[in-house]
Amino acid sequence: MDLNFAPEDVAFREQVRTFIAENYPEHLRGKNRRAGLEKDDFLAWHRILHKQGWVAPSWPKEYGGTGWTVTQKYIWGEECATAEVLPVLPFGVNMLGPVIYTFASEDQKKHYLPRILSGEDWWCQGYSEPGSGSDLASLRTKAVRDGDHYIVNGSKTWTTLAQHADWIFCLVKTNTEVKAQEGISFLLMDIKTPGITVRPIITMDGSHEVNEVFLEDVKVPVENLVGEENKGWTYAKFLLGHERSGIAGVAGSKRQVEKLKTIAGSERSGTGTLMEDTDFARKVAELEVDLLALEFTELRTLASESAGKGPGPEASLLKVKGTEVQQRLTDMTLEAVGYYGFPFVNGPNVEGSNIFPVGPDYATQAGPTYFNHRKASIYGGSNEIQRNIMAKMVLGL
Amino acid sequence: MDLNFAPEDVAFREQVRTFIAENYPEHLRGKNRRAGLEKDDFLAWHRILHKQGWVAPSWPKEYGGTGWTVTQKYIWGEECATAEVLPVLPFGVNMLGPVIYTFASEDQKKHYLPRILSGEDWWCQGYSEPGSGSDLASLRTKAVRDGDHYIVNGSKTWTTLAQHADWIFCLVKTNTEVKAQEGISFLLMDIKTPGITVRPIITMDGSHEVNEVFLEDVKVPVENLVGEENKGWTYAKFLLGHERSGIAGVAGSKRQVEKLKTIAGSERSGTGTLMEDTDFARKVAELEVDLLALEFTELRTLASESAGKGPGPEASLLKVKGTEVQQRLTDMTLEAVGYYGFPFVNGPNVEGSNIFPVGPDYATQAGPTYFNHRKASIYGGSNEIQRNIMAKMVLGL
Amino acid sequence: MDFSFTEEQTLLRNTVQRFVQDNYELEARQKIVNSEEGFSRDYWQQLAELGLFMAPFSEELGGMGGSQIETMIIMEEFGRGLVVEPYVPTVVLAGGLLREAGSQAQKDELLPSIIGGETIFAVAYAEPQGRYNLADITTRAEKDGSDFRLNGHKAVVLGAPWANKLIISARTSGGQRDDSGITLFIVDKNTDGVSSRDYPTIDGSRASEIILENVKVSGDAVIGEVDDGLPLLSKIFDEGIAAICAEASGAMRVLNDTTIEYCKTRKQFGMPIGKFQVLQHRMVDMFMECEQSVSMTYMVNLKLDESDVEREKAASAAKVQIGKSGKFIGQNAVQLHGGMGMTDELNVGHYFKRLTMIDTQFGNVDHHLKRYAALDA
Amino acid sequence: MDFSFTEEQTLLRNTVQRFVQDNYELEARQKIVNSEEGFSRDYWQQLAELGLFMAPFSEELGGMGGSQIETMIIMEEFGRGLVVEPYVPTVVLAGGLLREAGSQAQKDELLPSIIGGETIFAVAYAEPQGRYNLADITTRAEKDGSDFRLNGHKAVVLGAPWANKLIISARTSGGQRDDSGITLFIVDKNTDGVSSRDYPTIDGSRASEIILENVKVSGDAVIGEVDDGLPLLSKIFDEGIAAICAEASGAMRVLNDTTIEYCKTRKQFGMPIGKFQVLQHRMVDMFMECEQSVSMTYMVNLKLDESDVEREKAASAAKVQIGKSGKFIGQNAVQLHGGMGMTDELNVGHYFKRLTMIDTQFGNVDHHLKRYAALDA
Repeated sequence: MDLNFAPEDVAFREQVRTFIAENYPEHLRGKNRRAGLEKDDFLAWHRILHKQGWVAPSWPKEYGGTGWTVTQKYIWGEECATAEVLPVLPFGVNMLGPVIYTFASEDQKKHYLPRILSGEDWWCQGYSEPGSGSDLASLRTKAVRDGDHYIVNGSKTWTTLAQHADWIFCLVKTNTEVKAQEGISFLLMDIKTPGITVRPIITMDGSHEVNEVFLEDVKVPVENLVGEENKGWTYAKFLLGHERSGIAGVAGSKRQVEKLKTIAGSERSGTGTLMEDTDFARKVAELEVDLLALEFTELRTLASESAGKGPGPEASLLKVKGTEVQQRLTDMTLEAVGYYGFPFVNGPNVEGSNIFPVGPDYATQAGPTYFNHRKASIYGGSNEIQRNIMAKMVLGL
Repeated sequence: MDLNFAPEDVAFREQVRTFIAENYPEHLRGKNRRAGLEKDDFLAWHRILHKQGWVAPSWPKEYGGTGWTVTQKYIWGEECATAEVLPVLPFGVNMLGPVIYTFASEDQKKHYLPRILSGEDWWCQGYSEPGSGSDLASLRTKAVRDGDHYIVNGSKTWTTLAQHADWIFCLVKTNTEVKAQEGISFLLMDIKTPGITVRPIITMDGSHEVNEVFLEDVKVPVENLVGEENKGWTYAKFLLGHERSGIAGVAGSKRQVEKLKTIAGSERSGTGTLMEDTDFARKVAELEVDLLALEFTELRTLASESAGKGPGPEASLLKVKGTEVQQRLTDMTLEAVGYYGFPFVNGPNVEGSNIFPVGPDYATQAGPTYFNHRKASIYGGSNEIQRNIMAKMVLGL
Repeated sequence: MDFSFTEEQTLLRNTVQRFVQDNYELEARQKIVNSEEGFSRDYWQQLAELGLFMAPFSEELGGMGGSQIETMIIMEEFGRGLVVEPYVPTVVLAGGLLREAGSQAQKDELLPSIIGGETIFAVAYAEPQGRYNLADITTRAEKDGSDFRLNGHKAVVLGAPWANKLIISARTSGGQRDDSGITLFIVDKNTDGVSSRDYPTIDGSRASEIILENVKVSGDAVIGEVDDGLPLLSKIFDEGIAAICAEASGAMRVLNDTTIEYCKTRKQFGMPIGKFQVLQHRMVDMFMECEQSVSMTYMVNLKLDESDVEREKAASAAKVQIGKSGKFIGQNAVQLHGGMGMTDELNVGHYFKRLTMIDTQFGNVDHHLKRYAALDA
Repeated sequence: MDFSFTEEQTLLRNTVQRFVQDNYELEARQKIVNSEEGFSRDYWQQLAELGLFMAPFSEELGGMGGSQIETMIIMEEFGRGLVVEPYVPTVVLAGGLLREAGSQAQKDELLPSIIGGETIFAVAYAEPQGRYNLADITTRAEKDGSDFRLNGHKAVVLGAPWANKLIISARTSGGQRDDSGITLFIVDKNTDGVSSRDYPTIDGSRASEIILENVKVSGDAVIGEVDDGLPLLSKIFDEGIAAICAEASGAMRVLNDTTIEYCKTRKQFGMPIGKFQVLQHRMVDMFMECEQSVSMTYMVNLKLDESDVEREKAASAAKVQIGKSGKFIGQNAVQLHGGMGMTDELNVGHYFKRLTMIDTQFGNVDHHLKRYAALDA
């Protein structure tokens, strides 16, 4: 047992840290997804990483991956979170990519993978439907074969950033006669295909991150089918189980703890600062303790991954505890800013925007961020579902 | 809406307070059930109350009740808890009594009720069995009719204070052909009947409060059947639903809060007392707030009872919140005494016993009391069962 | 000991209930919230005509002889509808200050116009540095003949964009956090030197930063005694707490009902999600939190006229309960609604946001736990 | 970055595991606990012979070249078996103090007899007034020629009834809570003036109140420097914390396994109670608490040789985690076992009681949260 990183890993950390410092676009520093970004803002860092060959660390080297070790990937994730870079959008790189290189035809691989890497195609995910949230297999969007095409009808929801997307990958029902999981196929669609409309969903923080996507008699060429017809559920499950690393968000939360402490150090409480308030300091300490435990749990998972054991259902633990910490952080940040959490300054409501904030800069986003983060325990398999998984898969109940 | 008690209720409170002060036996003051009491200690107050006619406030006046209003009964409960009198044992007065005067024959009423009131018969409860805890209806003790007798075989467990009992009332299976609830009967047995043996169960606090009762070919006269054969489940449910008042234990918990504050005021922490420690003070305040809410929830229930609405499934709320508060109190008391919670001085381990305590007097029982109170969320319908009840009966889920 | 309502009180509740049902369905509410002004002057006038603003005042003050219980009833129903109109700042806070300590002239002039719906008040007590401490005041009021000159910055003044009159706490003597030396002034919002930056709040209401530059105020505008405003402000604050506790109780009930209803109909894995035991127990916990909050709401509203210490303890205890329960119920209502709970399209998020703000309004859980512990020591 | 164990460490674990399995089944354990002496001298000797007491010491000290990781392994397994023999006071605390600051003569005399199982130590750091503050010392040690005279009352000295030697913290200078002025003495338990009141503890161990009346101790008995015992004690304390964190992890694993097993077999309402979703999620939460505790146990044991601040933060963080998790797991293991969990007949209650005591031992959650926050500021 040893806590120290190997010298080559230390050198690697130095290398990526320098790279980020020197290459991350100045105008994006400190911004997050909800900062009213343009499409090009989202892609700027993606393109830089593509040039460097670092856009898809999780991919096999032959398809354009980095060939990094588990530890290196972990370090990369940590450094990105610490530097608060906008993460590369996961829909193409982390979700679709692995499905393509694992299950798709050679032609599809040749066509789609490079375009994902370069950022030429912006993908979005068509999984959830209004009627099927946690129960994904109960979907109702239908694709009916008609010559060289499928005719698709239905709707998808919670489609993140679909407003910028070029393509959407969808789960569709191609056989309604068999039980839920068996009649599902995995289909790729150009989002400009007639019959596809994207309707914004405004969430309670006032932001437009997600959408509903309506599919009305959409004609999709059969060559856009990935793998075999009616085998889509296998690919979907593969995708959901894939690339859980970083799911705990430890490095990001550590960064947020520092920010919270800075805020609490500036806020007054009585004759001192809020950080000097014993109640608040205690809550911060409790949070740090939980985060430290989570960090070491993640490191233990990492160690067993390095030893060749794939990430098992223990990943659910990282998701649950990780999101709980993230949510508490937004909660405590809102608490820290006091009455200045009330103002809701609309528009591209961010630090550094041209709208003059009410109260301190750091207070502007406290409320919306708190509201927005309620999704963390809902999306990606709600925390209740994660507990079901652990009960079954880990505890054998 | 008005928080003040009516003048007649104020006078009543004065009357009962004086009565308790003047009549409660000196040698029992401050003692609780686990204080190594003799049978006569348990009965001393019962006998005094019997003389006064106050032993069974919940009974109808015709059978020996007090005729008090709901508010008066509440005041009585409060005053008893505040004075920390040993409660009258509930098995005869609160459990069996109402079943007898509601369902039993005139002969049975005439025979049993006065003996309960006088304390001549000490009753214990034969409900739970080793195999059936929360699932009471799944009991397996059988009674087979044989002429003028039932022959009873089986066993009962968690039988509180059976070591002192003269009689036991039991649920037994008289018909095994029908579904669980339908073949149950309610039987009274003299505990000295051959075939009945009582085995002590020592709980983790080292005390002997509960027992297992074995029934081997026990001959019980048919006249000891209450009500109709195979209708016992009805009586059992009636009993469980009856007399929930005081279930929240508010007055007792208030008394314990005062004690806790006294302890924390004596304990040192740094340069001050533990009560001056902000963390501890905060926890005490949180507890007091929860208790205050519970008190007013109970008062609201009381008001609707006074208005003629029986105590509904909301009683489950009082049980859950009440026991949670009680458990937290024992937890914080143990925390307050620090290292002096470690010593375990066996025997009649109480304040005032002749064993010299290690550390402060008030520390002696902190550990055992904490351990013992874990039962509060298990017995009387576990808090999980109470939540099931509320989900079904109150929320309609 | 009596927890029942009088016939008049039940009538009052029915009146408010009907108003809210008829006029404050989510779509209508959002239309008001997103309008230029952010509230409805028309509704405000209707509420006045329904007699709601006179309900808590004694008959000699032109009211209906009611008390805080009437306010509690009104606020519960407002909470059920997420009503944004400024009843609390105008009727509860300003009305309460005038009732407690207004001069006869002030009462004669202002109470009828509050009751009639003509005057809207906002009360400016907070300052950027002060957090929840009412005594942490740097705004100065300097004597200028028989007048005062006010300078300072009052922060997050709820309802100020709608108000024509402000009540401002300012320091007439003493140091920054001294209890004495604080005076309350009635200031016309259009007085020279009063400027404001108005903005929406996260729960769909409006507030302002108020900047006072050499604002001239007559000595007649002082409420109560010079230098002695704090105890007064403190009492009215507790009445404000009692009012928003009632509002929160109403909001929690709706959230719980909505969530139960949703879980009964929403199906996943072939059955209503309300059949899953974990969600059932969650809703039971939400139910218990709500009941405890209602109890505490009754408690505080019944104890407002007790001694200062008893009143303050009651207010802090209730605020702690409401803060915790509101957060628990709000967060879980969103969670149980899943993705739908995150959208602006259902009412869930709106109730959650209002409950979130109530947790902070008049001081949060930590503040009131500390206050309670200090009073209790 | 490496979380794997060496082959030797795995062998060590197997050895301890086998000993515990063969000798420490609940009935056997209770027989030991309820015996006159309350522990087994025979087992103690066996443990010595298995080499457990030499495991954490370097080769030059007569050990096997191990470190705190070896102690961690041993304590995890002891935790699984609820072993009561005084490994922590003797090997971890006393052994650690000698290793860190013992004179050559002390090391030569005492370490072999610790390793061989002949000498049992107890460390008397607590006093009735001091709570968890190691510096809150009123026991005085006054210079008397080259000797010292000790007077005072040391409280709740764990394992003292079994010890032949004590290590005592006493004040040689300074005021009651001063950091400097504390000196550590090795005292033979049968020295004139040492008296003790022995008693069982709630978790089945033994402890004593130690009264010192004019106890004469030679200057050679001082560990480290006069007046400078606190930093030393503080470091060894953190090692003690690391050790009982491992013990707690072992105990939690057993409690979780036992509970899961029980819920799979115990039937109510026609099915195993482990099928009820609420209980499933409870056990998942218990599982997560246990995993987090194991992680923190690794963390603290790996950080014991870092700077004082880092070590102290690590120890406090781990102790907070173990305290909370132990309480959660212990309480819920009892709850899920229902009535059976309340009895002394199953192992559940015994683990719960040990975890309860661990929460307090070396300072409780509140104490360590405060210490962490102070170090972190």
